[in-house]
Amino acid sequence: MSQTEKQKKEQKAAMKRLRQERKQKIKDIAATVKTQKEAVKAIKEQLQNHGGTVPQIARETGISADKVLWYIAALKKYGEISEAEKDGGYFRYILSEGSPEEIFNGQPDGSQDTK
Amino acid sequence: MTDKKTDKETIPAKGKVGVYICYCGGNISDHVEVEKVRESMEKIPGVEVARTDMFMCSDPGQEMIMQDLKSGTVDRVVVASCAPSLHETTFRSAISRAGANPYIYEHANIREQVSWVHHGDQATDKAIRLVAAATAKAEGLKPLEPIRMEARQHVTVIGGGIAGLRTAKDLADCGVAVALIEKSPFLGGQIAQLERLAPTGDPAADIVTELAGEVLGDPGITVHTCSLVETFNGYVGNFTLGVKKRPPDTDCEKLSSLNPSGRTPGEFIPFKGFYPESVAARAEELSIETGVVVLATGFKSYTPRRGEYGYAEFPEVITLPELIRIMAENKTTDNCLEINGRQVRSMAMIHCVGSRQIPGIHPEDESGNFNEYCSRTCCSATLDTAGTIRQSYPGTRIFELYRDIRTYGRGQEELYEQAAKNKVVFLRFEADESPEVIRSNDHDDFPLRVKVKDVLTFGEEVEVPVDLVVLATGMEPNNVSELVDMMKLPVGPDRFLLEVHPKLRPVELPVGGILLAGTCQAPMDVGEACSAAAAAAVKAAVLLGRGYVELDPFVAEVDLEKCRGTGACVEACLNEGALNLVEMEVDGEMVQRAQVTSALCWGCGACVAVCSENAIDINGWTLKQYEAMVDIIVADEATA
Amino acid sequence: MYSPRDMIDIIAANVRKTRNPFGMPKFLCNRWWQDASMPAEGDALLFTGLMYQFVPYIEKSTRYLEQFEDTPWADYVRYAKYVPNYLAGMGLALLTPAKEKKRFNAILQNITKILAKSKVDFFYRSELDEYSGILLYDLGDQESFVRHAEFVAAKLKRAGVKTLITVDPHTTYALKVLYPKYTGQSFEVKTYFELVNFTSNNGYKRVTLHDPCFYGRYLELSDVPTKVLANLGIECVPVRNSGLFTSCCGGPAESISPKLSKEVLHRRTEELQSAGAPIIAMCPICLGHLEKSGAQVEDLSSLIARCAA
Amino acid sequence: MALVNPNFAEEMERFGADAALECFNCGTCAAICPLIYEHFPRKMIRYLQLGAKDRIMENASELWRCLHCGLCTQTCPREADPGEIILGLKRFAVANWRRS
Amino acid sequence: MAIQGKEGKILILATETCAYPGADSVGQAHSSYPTNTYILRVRSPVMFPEQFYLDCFAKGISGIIIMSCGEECPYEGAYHALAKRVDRVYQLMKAQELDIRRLRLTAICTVCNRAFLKEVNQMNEVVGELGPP
Amino acid sequence: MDAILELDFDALIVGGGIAGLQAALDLADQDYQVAVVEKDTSIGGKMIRLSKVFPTLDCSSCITTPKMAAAAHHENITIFTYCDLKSLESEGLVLTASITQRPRYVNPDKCIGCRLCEYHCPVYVADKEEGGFSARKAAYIPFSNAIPQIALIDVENCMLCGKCAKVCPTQAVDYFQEPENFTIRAKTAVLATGFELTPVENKQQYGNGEIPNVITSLQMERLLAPHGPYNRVLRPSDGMEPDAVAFIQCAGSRDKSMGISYCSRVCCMYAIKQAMLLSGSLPLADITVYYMDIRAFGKGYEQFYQNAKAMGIEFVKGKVATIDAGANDSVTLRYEDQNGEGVTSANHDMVALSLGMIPGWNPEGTCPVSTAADRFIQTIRPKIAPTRTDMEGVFVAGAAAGPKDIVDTITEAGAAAMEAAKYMTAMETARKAVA
Repeated sequence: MSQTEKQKKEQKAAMKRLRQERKQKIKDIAATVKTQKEAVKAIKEQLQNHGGTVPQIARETGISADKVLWYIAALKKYGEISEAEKDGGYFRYILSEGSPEEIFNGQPDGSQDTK
Repeated sequence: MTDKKTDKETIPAKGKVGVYICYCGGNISDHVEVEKVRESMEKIPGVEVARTDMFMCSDPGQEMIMQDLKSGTVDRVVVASCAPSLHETTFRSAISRAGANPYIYEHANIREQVSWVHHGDQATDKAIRLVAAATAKAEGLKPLEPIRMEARQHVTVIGGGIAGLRTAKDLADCGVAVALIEKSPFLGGQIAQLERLAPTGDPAADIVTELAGEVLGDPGITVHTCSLVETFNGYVGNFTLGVKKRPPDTDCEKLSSLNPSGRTPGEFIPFKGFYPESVAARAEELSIETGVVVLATGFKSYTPRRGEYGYAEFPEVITLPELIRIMAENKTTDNCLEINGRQVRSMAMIHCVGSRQIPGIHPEDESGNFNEYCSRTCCSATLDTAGTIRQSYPGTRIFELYRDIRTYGRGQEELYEQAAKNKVVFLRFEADESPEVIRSNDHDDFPLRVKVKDVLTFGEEVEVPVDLVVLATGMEPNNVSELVDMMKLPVGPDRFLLEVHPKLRPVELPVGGILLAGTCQAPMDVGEACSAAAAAAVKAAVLLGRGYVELDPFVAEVDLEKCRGTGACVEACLNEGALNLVEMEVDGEMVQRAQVTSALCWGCGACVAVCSENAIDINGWTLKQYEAMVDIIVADEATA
Repeated sequence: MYSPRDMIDIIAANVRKTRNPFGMPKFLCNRWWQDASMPAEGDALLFTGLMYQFVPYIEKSTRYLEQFEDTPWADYVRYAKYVPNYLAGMGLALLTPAKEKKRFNAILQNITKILAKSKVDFFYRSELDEYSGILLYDLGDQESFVRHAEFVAAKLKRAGVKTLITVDPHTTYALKVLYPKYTGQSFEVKTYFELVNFTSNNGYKRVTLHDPCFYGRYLELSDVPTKVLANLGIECVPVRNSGLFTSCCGGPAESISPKLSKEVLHRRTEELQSAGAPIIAMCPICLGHLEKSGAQVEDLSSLIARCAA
Repeated sequence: MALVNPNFAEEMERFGADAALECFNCGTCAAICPLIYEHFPRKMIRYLQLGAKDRIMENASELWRCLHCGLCTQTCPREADPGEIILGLKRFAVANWRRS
Repeated sequence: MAIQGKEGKILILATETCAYPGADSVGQAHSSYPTNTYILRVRSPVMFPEQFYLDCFAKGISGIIIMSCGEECPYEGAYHALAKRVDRVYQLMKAQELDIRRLRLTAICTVCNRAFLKEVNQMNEVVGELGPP
Repeated sequence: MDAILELDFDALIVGGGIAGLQAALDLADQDYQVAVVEKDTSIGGKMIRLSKVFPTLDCSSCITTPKMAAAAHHENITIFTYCDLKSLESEGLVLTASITQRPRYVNPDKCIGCRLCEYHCPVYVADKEEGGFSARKAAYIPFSNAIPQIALIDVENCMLCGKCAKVCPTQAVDYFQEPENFTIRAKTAVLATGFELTPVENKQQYGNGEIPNVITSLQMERLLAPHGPYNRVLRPSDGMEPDAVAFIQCAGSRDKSMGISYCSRVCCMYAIKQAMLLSGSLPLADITVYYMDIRAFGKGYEQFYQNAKAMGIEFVKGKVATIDAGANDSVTLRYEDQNGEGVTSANHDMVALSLGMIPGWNPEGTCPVSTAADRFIQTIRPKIAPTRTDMEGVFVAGAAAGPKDIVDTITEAGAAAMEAAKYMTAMETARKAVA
């Protein structure tokens, strides 16, 4: 038991060292992630009620249209957004029904090992 | 579930099924209540055990299955996990390692097709039904063995051109015995009609001499010139070819004019080919037992119609192959090229003659055919010839009339550029506005004029005064209709032989054991033909390498007790020869019954659908199994 | 469009007679050096090729030509060679405002300041400073060009000149590339900005460089001014077409078709202005021409000279 | 159009335009030319390739549209040096006029 | 929350070379579709006789989608034989007064996610409209 | 330092694209032991990234995955992905390859491809597999049909938050992985190192890749793929469904001004194919192909081209000289209309550059095999034995020896396998003769 605890401790210390080594990079990425989270939140808020097209969302959120499309493509890939009907030359996007929140937030249940 | 019970009675080997359900570390278990699935499976009669694991594909997971097999607890296995494409082979090989037959296995896909697309109770319900259905199918599984057929370590190559020679030599180098059958008295095929190969400039004679020499020097290769295949029987690994050996009359004439007695076997005769052996005085017939047949029947050069660009009307209009030959036979050191005794101060070369024909624009040939394809090699050949002429005979001006210059290959764009540097003038025409070759006025200095609406000159009509017009003729497949009928070869709309799939199986024909090499398949240059020939050789080597051919066991099987010999299945069969009616004795009576030739059966099931007696089925994928699965799907209770 | 044949004849005749394309005596147009004090002996000859000096006259004559292009009057231009006072020579010289001449003279004076600040051992002698003949070459009058070039090259050789410092791209190209090819005489040719050898940081923060075709493409020199300016703390904003792919300003077309040249000018100025920084020219033709668009344009030498101060 | 004259291209070498036949008529020079004028300069190059001397002389004035900016030569995918060909044609035209 | 399937079960016969991996691709993209869909892997749907389809409807299957390889079928001639058979099934369905929209022949490739979903949703609408057979 | 792992095989295949896989299969089926070394995270090469293939228009994934799976499951084939070839040299009759396994930061033996790490990773990164049009995570599985389906962590974009390690059901995440070197010894090798697209930066007049809605041909493939970034064709600047799309041929070939004088052989056909697919998904859109010569030379290609014309796709003869940004995110082209009035411009909503091929690998400093002036690997007998290089026992297949379409690549891969098999047979015969 103490052996594994010791390993855990060592592991933690090694992780700390690694984080220290990459400090600057981690800082930069964290800043990017913050922007991304804000953008995703803004886009999703726009979609919350009635959905919208890329130019509409870009106008409302102030995020450039190409970036909005990029986030939508990504969120669509992870099942959070779906495409709705066409509106002029553009498609509208809406939040997915039954957005697979659990996939993203749920923890895998590792306790059910039945062997 | 009464239906299922009846089914069971008809299946002799009643299975003891083991069901193994995977959590996939939450991937499945987050949406499907795996334990509930297990409980449901345990209730199904015939299911001996149902177990779960965090990762069934892991070593402990596989070990669990193997233990149950080894202990005799189960003799059918169902794994419910991810898509079969990922782990079906994993579990089959685990079953083999446990000493069981790998085909007693059925896979239920509850990740990609359940937990990743459905959520909540319904996901679990669907998983239960799918696993139960797989179980129902598994009960009907029986052990299968791959179909193994002895294969003769022998390949027959039909065609002694560059592709045939390449295939023969490659296979011989791998230790496979080869018979090479060539209908003419010469080896080398169409390359013998060339002087040099574009764009490398290799002398054609050297290439033929080198490869033919290697082939003739190889004790593993038997060369039969003046030979034609007359009969064909058998299937992959076991073909029999009847070959008749005698030069056709025209060849006999050609030969005598060459004075064969004065020729040494092993000599290259320009514009004829490599002359390997003296020709037998009288006809001989032989039978060749072979495992694989490679077709390398090549192409022939397009012959322009009378009047096409003035061909056969004006003596000053010739084809590119004719020009090459005349140039080779009359080498001069003059400032101007000389053709048939006339100085050529100016010549036009017209591209795409007999290629890229468009219905409605170009006339069809007497059999109603169009050559809609691009012949691939003529652009380079024309540019190369033009370059050679401009360098050897600077007094000869050259005009090339083209639709698109297609110097696609390595070193070919350089040929185009070199021709331009050598001051060849290019004119471009549209398909529907082909150039016209006309006789000049009497007082004109040049005998012919070529009139063309030149796209490069803003559609203006341009006239080129010339002493000679050369037509860059394309390729047409050799007439192999006899082989096509005999061997049931598929032919494409372009009349070349048609491969199974240009990318998945580019040198194979649907007829097992028959391969394609070179220009019988499509226009190719020498390098490409050699590549295709080597690719055909490697496929032959793979087929024969083990001494036997192993095929999937998923083929049709006839239940002779039910078969009434109606022949409906034979009619429905998509691969001719795979199903036949044969005479056999049943209860002392001679009757007709269907018989499957496993080597030829694709296992598609076209026969299954048409048998009114349900007497034929596909091993591993029977109709009854599907019916059993449907029963489970429609049942009121998932596991009723 | 004017008949090129007539224009060539006028220009060739002018060069033959006066050694410059406008047919005016050199003492009239080349006067900038009189106010500058420069050594008459040294390592390298400052060779202006008179291009900056010509610009005010070109501008003047173009304005006349513009009025007549595509009018029946255009035909009269062919008689210009017989009426030297109208569009060429003395008349043109007198018609051109002194203010303009002064401005272009200042550019040359700035260049001498830059050379001095860079401690370049140079000298100037007005009698050795000749027109290069480049226009004849561009117009295809090869015969007249070679004849003139041989005259200039011989003169320089006689004076023992080995190294030339040039101030404009056309003269640079002529002396560096064409003279060796067509007269057999070679000189070491450097443009003045290749010799800038000081740093500073009191210029504009950002500028838009217009690469002249000869510097950008023919002589592949466009990275030199960029580096010089960087050393002076000035950033050059990227232009869509620059360096090897720079766009012509339309200036050289003025003598043939002022209309055409305006069209080209308009497009190029839009491209340069889109960056939003002041435009810097480094060729007298470009400078004179770009200014006509109404954009703010300054000669590279003025910018560098200001930094040198 | 009259008959082609294959000798013209060689005649032109005297005026310094020896790469005209290397042009494969892609049209880059015409489209990149700052003058944006019909088919210029490819049209002139094409006439040279075919030896349409009269066409060139008829339209000779057009040659002086060329500003000698060199962009066509820089971007020519075949390195056929269109700028130099036009300059050569200018020289040819000037020589022709002088002779007449 | 999963998308609720309308009443009635849909049987999907998916070829092992094209449509079955195509359905897996939909799974990989986590695109939900109704649960009333039962995908059976087949080598070639040409093996099913006319009666099979009729039996399925008789047993209570509300809709059948045959997801084939179309012209890319690895068995030369099978697709055409299949298409002919489906025509005959339509005739028989009409005779039994079964709405022929309950049976659909289509081609789905290994990455045809959108086409797959479209087919499933369309059949669901049909089945929803028609009710059990 | 541990002793470097040494592995023995009969044949080494460098590159796990379609050429490498076909050569590997053709050798493995003859019972040779084959190693495939692939630099990427998945095998399948460029082909698995395509939408459909010409001229049959069958789905690229559908014909690539069977070969990928066959190779991955073959008992005689061992695949090494995410590996760099450091050197390949011959010592006597043995070829020795030094290889570095780049760290995936995920233990491949433990990873089960469940993608939980990907779902939980908080960092979005532009997904180059989707032409940058969509995002993946910093912990991710390369793409849906990748083989192997094993996750990796992109350290350049990882902030070591530890989420992936926490959710991984098999404890496969290992932030401390280091590159590992190992050696493969083989009797013969096939170089199947493929191609890359001509960089867009090579042609300044085409905007250096900075003009919105000017995309590369591989990006167009992704837009057309049914499982692509938008699942349909939209223009990337704002998601509009384009009404006018142009293809610019020879955007990276036959152009000495950009240093590539050769024809890239596939661009005409892939552009025609893309145009056809586009017109299928956007039937009302105007589609234009700007070209110099249409090189539809292969089997069925010319007919394919004529079909495209018949479908209403417009073919304009002339090389586009410049590309610029137009109004409202459109793209403006300038070209000489050779049949019309001359120089003109055209506006399109989206423009695809039909880029050419450049070699995917430069052997210099790694392997003493020669390259030709075009920088592709030199073949010494291009006519009679097209896959032979000047290094004994080393053969070349596919685009590594010059631009090539898929059909020719697969055929040539078979030919290279044949040469390799012959070489090994000869070695064996010689060995027996000595013994």
